[in-house]
Amino acid sequence: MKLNLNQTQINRCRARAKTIADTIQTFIDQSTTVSVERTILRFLSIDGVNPLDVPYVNVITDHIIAEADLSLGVAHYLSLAIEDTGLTPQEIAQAIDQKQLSLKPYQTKTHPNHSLLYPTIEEQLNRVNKQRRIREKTLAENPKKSTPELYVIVATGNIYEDIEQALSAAHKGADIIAVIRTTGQSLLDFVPYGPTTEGFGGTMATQENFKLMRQALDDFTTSHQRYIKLVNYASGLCMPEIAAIGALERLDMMLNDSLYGIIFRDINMQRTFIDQYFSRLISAYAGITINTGEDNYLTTSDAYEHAHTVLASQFINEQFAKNALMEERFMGLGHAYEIDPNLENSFLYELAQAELSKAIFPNAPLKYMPPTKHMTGDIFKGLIQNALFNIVAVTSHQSIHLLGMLTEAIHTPFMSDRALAIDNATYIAKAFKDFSHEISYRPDGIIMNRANDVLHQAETLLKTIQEEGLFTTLEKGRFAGISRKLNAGKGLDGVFKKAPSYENPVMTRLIERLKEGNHED
Amino acid sequence: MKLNLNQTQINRCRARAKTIADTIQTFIDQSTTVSVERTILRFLSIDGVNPLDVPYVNVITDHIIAEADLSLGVAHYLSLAIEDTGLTPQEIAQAIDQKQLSLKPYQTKTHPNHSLLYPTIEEQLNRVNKQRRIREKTLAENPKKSTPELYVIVATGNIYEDIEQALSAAHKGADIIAVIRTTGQSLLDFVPYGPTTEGFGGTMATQENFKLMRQALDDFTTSHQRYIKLVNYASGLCMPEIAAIGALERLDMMLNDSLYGIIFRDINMQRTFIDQYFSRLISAYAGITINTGEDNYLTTSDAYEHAHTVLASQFINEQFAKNALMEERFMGLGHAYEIDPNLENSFLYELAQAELSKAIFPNAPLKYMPPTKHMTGDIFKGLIQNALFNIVAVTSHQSIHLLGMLTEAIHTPFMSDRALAIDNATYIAKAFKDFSHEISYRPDGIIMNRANDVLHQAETLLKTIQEEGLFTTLEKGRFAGISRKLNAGKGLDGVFKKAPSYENPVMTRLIERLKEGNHED
Amino acid sequence: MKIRPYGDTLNDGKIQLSFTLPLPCNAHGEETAKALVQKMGIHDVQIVHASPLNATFSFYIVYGTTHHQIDPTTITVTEIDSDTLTKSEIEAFIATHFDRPITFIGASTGTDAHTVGIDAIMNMKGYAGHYGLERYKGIQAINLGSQVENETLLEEAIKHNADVILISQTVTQKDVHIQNLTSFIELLEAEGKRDDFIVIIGGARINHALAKELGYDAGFGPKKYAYHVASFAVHLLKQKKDA
Amino acid sequence: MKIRPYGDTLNDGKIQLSFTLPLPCNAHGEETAKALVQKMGIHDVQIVHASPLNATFSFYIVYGTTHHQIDPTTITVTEIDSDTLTKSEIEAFIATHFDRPITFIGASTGTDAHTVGIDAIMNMKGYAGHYGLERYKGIQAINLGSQVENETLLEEAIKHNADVILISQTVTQKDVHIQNLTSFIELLEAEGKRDDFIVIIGGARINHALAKELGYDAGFGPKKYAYHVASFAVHLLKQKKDA
Ligand code: B12
Ligand code: B12
Ligand SMILES: Cc1ncc(COP(=O)(O)O)c(C=O)c1O
Ligand SMILES: Cc1ncc(COP(=O)(O)O)c(C=O)c1O
Repeated sequence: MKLNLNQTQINRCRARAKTIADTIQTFIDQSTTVSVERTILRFLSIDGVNPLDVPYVNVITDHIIAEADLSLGVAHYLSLAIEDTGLTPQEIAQAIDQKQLSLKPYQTKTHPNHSLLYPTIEEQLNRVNKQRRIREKTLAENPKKSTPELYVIVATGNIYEDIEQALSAAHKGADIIAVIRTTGQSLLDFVPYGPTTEGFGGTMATQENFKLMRQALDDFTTSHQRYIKLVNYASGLCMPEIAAIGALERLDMMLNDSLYGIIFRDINMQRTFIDQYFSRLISAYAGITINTGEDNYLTTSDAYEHAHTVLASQFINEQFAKNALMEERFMGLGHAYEIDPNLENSFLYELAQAELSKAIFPNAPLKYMPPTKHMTGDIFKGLIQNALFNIVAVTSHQSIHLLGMLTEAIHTPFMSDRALAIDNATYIAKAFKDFSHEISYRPDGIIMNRANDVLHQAETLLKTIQEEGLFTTLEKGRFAGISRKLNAGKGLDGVFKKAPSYENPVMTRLIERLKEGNHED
Repeated sequence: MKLNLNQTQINRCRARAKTIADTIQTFIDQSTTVSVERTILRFLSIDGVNPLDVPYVNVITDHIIAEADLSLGVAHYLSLAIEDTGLTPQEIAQAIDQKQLSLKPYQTKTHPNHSLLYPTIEEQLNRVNKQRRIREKTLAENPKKSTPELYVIVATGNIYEDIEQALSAAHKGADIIAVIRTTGQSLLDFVPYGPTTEGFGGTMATQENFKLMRQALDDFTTSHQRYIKLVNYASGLCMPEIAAIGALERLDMMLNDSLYGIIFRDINMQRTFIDQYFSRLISAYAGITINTGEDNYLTTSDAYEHAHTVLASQFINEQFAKNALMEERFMGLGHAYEIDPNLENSFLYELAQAELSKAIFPNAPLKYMPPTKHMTGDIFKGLIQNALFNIVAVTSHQSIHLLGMLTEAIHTPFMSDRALAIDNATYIAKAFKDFSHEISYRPDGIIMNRANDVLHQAETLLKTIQEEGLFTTLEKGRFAGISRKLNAGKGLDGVFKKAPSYENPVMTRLIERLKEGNHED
Repeated sequence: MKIRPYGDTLNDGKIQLSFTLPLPCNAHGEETAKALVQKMGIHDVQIVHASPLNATFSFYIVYGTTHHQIDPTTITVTEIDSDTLTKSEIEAFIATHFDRPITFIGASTGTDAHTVGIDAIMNMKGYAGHYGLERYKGIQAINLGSQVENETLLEEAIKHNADVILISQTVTQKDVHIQNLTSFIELLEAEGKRDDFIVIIGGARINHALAKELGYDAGFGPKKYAYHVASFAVHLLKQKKDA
Repeated sequence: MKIRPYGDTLNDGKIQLSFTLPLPCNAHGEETAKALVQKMGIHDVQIVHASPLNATFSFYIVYGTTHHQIDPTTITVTEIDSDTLTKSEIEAFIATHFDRPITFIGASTGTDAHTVGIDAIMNMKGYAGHYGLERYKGIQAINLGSQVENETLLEEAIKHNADVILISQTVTQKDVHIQNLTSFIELLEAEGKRDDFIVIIGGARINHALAKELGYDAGFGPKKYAYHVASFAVHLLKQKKDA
């Protein structure tokens, strides 16, 4: 192995991370959230918004919270209401909205007949599965690259401009397009509806926007024989809902990380851990690659000093994903090139870190983030920072290669910024094609020692986390130096302890299908 | 050794190159040129121009050619005239210019008393030596860099603007400033005089311009404790004269390469080989680093296919320099980063070539040229091309690091272009500081194989040249694919076979001083 | 004295531009790009690079010579005029002129989740080698973090009896920061509290001129650290006290 | 239809600039830079980077929104209108329309020592995968190399009975190429030979519009190869013959 790492030490880290994740899982298994419940409703084919633009799925959960008790789960109410009224779930939602129906009477009923829900759920899961198979077939038909896949963002705020920008990027050679969300969407406790043209620093994540962009990229695929992957953001208060609409509309990747939401968006940790589990089950089933957000730690803390926090978090995120029955090939664990360019040998440290991640997670499609924090208005220097990052990406065989923009410190990317970024990465990928096979690192040199140091520090941190528990770790602000409290943060009021009779039929079927490896329609 | 080269093969190449150079040396020893003779006159303290702007040194040689026979050498005429008239050399020149004196009568005289010339020559050589000692002392007082020395050009055409640009570059961190000559100056058979403000793509090389720039840089050195080296161009019809004024004005480097003049300026090969020998003796004595122009081959021929021509030429240039008693530490042999960026693994091939040059000439301060031919109007891409070049320069420990300009394909550098180039190189030097110690190359990998291939091809070419002779090689156009004839090209009419009594007292004293290692005043 | 940009000769007027046009990349696109640049008062326009971004967009890199010249002596700068003191000078200034600690309260407001900037000014560690306000003797620094509502910030400022309010704004797209900053000043005024506080803003795209325009006391952008902010604040506080 | 540059929204007018000013790098320099850019009809000017080049020069990177708009339909292009043929089509065209080989004579003239461009057009090997004229059946290509005097070029053209004269000019500083190209046309006219030859120029900074302006038949810049030049020349020669 290139870095002479101690495999026993790596195994120890994994074992510790597993204990950490399993402890949280025990908590998760006892709880549900408004967002999880709304997701179940979406799998019951409830769609659309009321005249006040409130999604019908929210209408139902709001109604249950106000009038009854959500800890029984929406499945309880819906199966009883269907049986009782003979209405479809969508009709039930509309009736509730028009105050023609109340679910309160069902609160005290027992033995709901969940089998009434399964046909719709099966249909929706089949739709997800069909999307997965389209993706897999198209990917198989198109040639696979040996160099990292080029990932760029679009962020105009207007889905139609986004499409223009995405197609231009695809023409220039991008493999993956991420549509950034409008600032603050992750704090909304509902998913907006319909095509949207007004956003700040990003575009609303809506099912219709997903559909429009997917169609545009599919058209490109048809005309250019190159599948373009589509990405959006699930992390936030609506994590599982967005995962669900992404699965239905064939997104290919989803940013999906509780830790990001907790630390950087002040989302309550209980809420988002619960949401994350369900959302990852959905993505695992849909064959959607998740992206985690460890890279963000280094935008706040010093990247040289806190490199090990990224690695420790990757270990934990891996176990969270495993608990959600996700295959390694869908775990886009995040890391980043964020060391201060004023540091001597910065390139060596970055290379060490990138090789380390790759060595430890060889089967995961690592998501490698470009320099952002130390980008300045000096676009010329920025272009070179990005070139060095590109060299590391190619040399350490990263999978998901997020391209840096020379205007990172200035604005969300212009069309030309993105084109220059793609040119940069394409040139480097060609010039350095076989470089990694050509070189080996000096035993006990700066690179090997750095990699081993970071691993060692990560192990120490994992030990601490295992001892104190992840909740406490987050309270102590060990990641990114930001402290968050167990009972503070956004969305806590959406967390419910499951009633003894609680059931989530979507989760049940997802787990069954995942375990059976059953992807048949 | 990093590249696993065959030292015996390298030795064979050196031996062949020595034979090649020695054969030319035999020819050189029998000949002189107008430029050599004018250089002798400069060492006799003849300076200035006549009312028609003709330098007095040209007045004398023109006069001798027109009225007498230059093959006897100017020393013959001058010593007789001094003895005869009691005038100083300068007075003699003025008298000739005013037609008050003719040297014709001395043509047939024998036994000139050269000892009349020596005091002035000694004085001038002492002045050169004093300059050398100032340089050595100042350099010793200033800290030495462990990374390559940053070399930038100024080329405004106006010496005063050049100074402004040079000082800005020095402020930004440049170590070496080259003042590019106006286009076509190398074809002038005289050295212009005085400060000049009008040039195309460069500024006249005049003694006064040298002095002005030297003073400005010395002032910078005083205020910033950092010696800035000054470079100009000797190659061309006035090679030894420019070497002489450079030695007197303390230039630190001189572009000095016959092959460049022959191939790219169509200067007659006999003329410039003779001139080169004398000019290199001067530079060897003055402690001036010469720069050779092999890099230029790759601007005309394909850099991947013709890499070996550069290496072969470096071997020959090394022997030419040795014949001029030059120490290795002054041999700035040229090479370049000129492979088409569209070639796969271009970075690997460039790295191989740069490591090869360094391995073969470990004591020579190699001059490493940036991408030029494949630079385009895409300044953003150009900046990255330069960054990759900078990485190779640092990784292969080049000495003289000519910075590439992002606007290479557009204009001679603006002040800001140069600043961006220095920023680029400074950033890379820091980020990659110890990279070279960290990596080793795969035995039998692309890099090692490429280096060995190039060495092998160079040996084959040297064998051919040894067999056919360098004159024939040039006639056949083996370098840069440009063919030049022995008896064509500019300046042939300035070549003279030495008369049996010919003497060059400056050369005699230079060789004596060099051999004695005598650098005392 | 009039000046122009400088390439390699005084006032040669050389500048570089780049932009995209919604046109295919061809000779017509290039001519259009050239004509557009000429409209800006730039002559000798050289389109040195043109490349297609897709079938209907093209990117141009341009060099040219600008006609325009400017007399720099006519340009006035809205600059902070108080002296910049060092950390220990500020501490001494506070000890001399005030008999109580000075309270700074700060936040990144609205939907803005960027904290690195405000932390750089307020937290112990500071940034780029310059300690933050928390480490200053005589200063009490309260950092409310990010995504703080304007109303909350004001409430907390009143509650803690703050002398100085610090607001960080990083996201500027579609002028979201202008809206947010304007509404904070309106809030202060509506509550009749504008004179109770020194109010300072900062962020990557903020400068002093913009701050004044929006009704703030000062604005600080990149490469400004705690000692800049504190120097300004303590001088102004003393002035207020003396008045 | 009027258009503006495009950043991320149609006609948002976004452009990037960079330039140096002969001023120290400070707030006053930045404001001056901003005012200068505003004079170009650009608003929302953001000086995103300012750095000193030495004590009296400073460099600025700027983004802004240009007021100017342009109607692309009003822009006309001086473009070569003959069809571009492939090598074999050109060879066939010559075989069909001429009963003799066509002679091209070329050089890099004046003090210009750059030959790669003219070689790219004329020599066997060509450039970037496109063969040079020398390889064309029916074409005789005589390349005189570099630093050729205008007088010598004309003499040789007459001597060889050339049909087409090719001139390459790479060095353009202080418009040295304009002077040199103008004096060749003057020479041709003084000798009464202008109509004896098709005269074509080329080089990195040459385009067709410039060539026409200077009195040449055509001009070719970057990414133009032998087949472009030959297509133009054979069409025009036939036209001349037919006339
Ligand atoms: C780090 C970072 C993040 C981190 C923030 C982590 C954290 N804990 O703060 C994370 C990853 C969470 C993040 C998220 C987003 N970000 Co962000 N992010 C950045 C980044 C890379 C660096 C900012 C930074 O920390 N700079 C370092 C600090 C020290 O500099 P500074 O803030 O300018 O502070 C200095 C001065 O300005 C001043 N100062 C700052 N504040 C104050 C206040 C006062 C009172 C004073 C006196 C002085 C002062 O002092 C400081 C020291 O000199 C920038 C790009 C860049 N390189 O600038 C993008 C950037 C700011 N982000 C951007 C965007 C759009 C977002 C998102 C909205 C993206 C999305 N749609 O998902 C999200 C959501 C955030 C939100 N709603 O606010 C854009 C903003 C575009 C614009 N101009 O509007 C940028 C420019 C990137 C880009 N090109 O798109 N981001
Ligand atoms: C190679 C090169 C050299 C080589 C030339 C070797 C040789 N055998 O030609 C050497 C090293 C000798 C050299 C020397 C100098 N050079 Co030089 N050189 C270049 C370089 C790097 C590449 C030019 C090139 O070969 N391009 C590749 C060819 C294929 O492109 P092209 O010429 O544009 O040709 C294409 C088209 O334009 C067209 N075309 C060209 N000619 C013709 C003619 C006809 C009839 C037609 C139809 C088409 C056509 O077809 C070609 C194929 O598409 C450029 C920088 C750059 N990257 O452009 C500087 C550059 C041209 N050089 C420059 C300078 C200043 C010099 C010197 C004067 C420097 C000095 N003071 O010492 C010297 C002296 C030369 C002189 N007096 O002419 C400047 C010119 C600045 C300006 N705009 O005025 C440049 C731009 C570098 C710079 N930024 O300073 N140079
Ligand atoms: C894992 C993860 N999720 C989500 C986001 C974006 O979240 P928001 O929409 O809240 O800005 C990021 C951004 O970096 C991320 O890394
Ligand atoms: C060795 C050498 N001499 C001289 C020159 C410049 O010569 P000229 O002044 O003729 O352009 C060069 C330019 O590349 C060179 O490499």
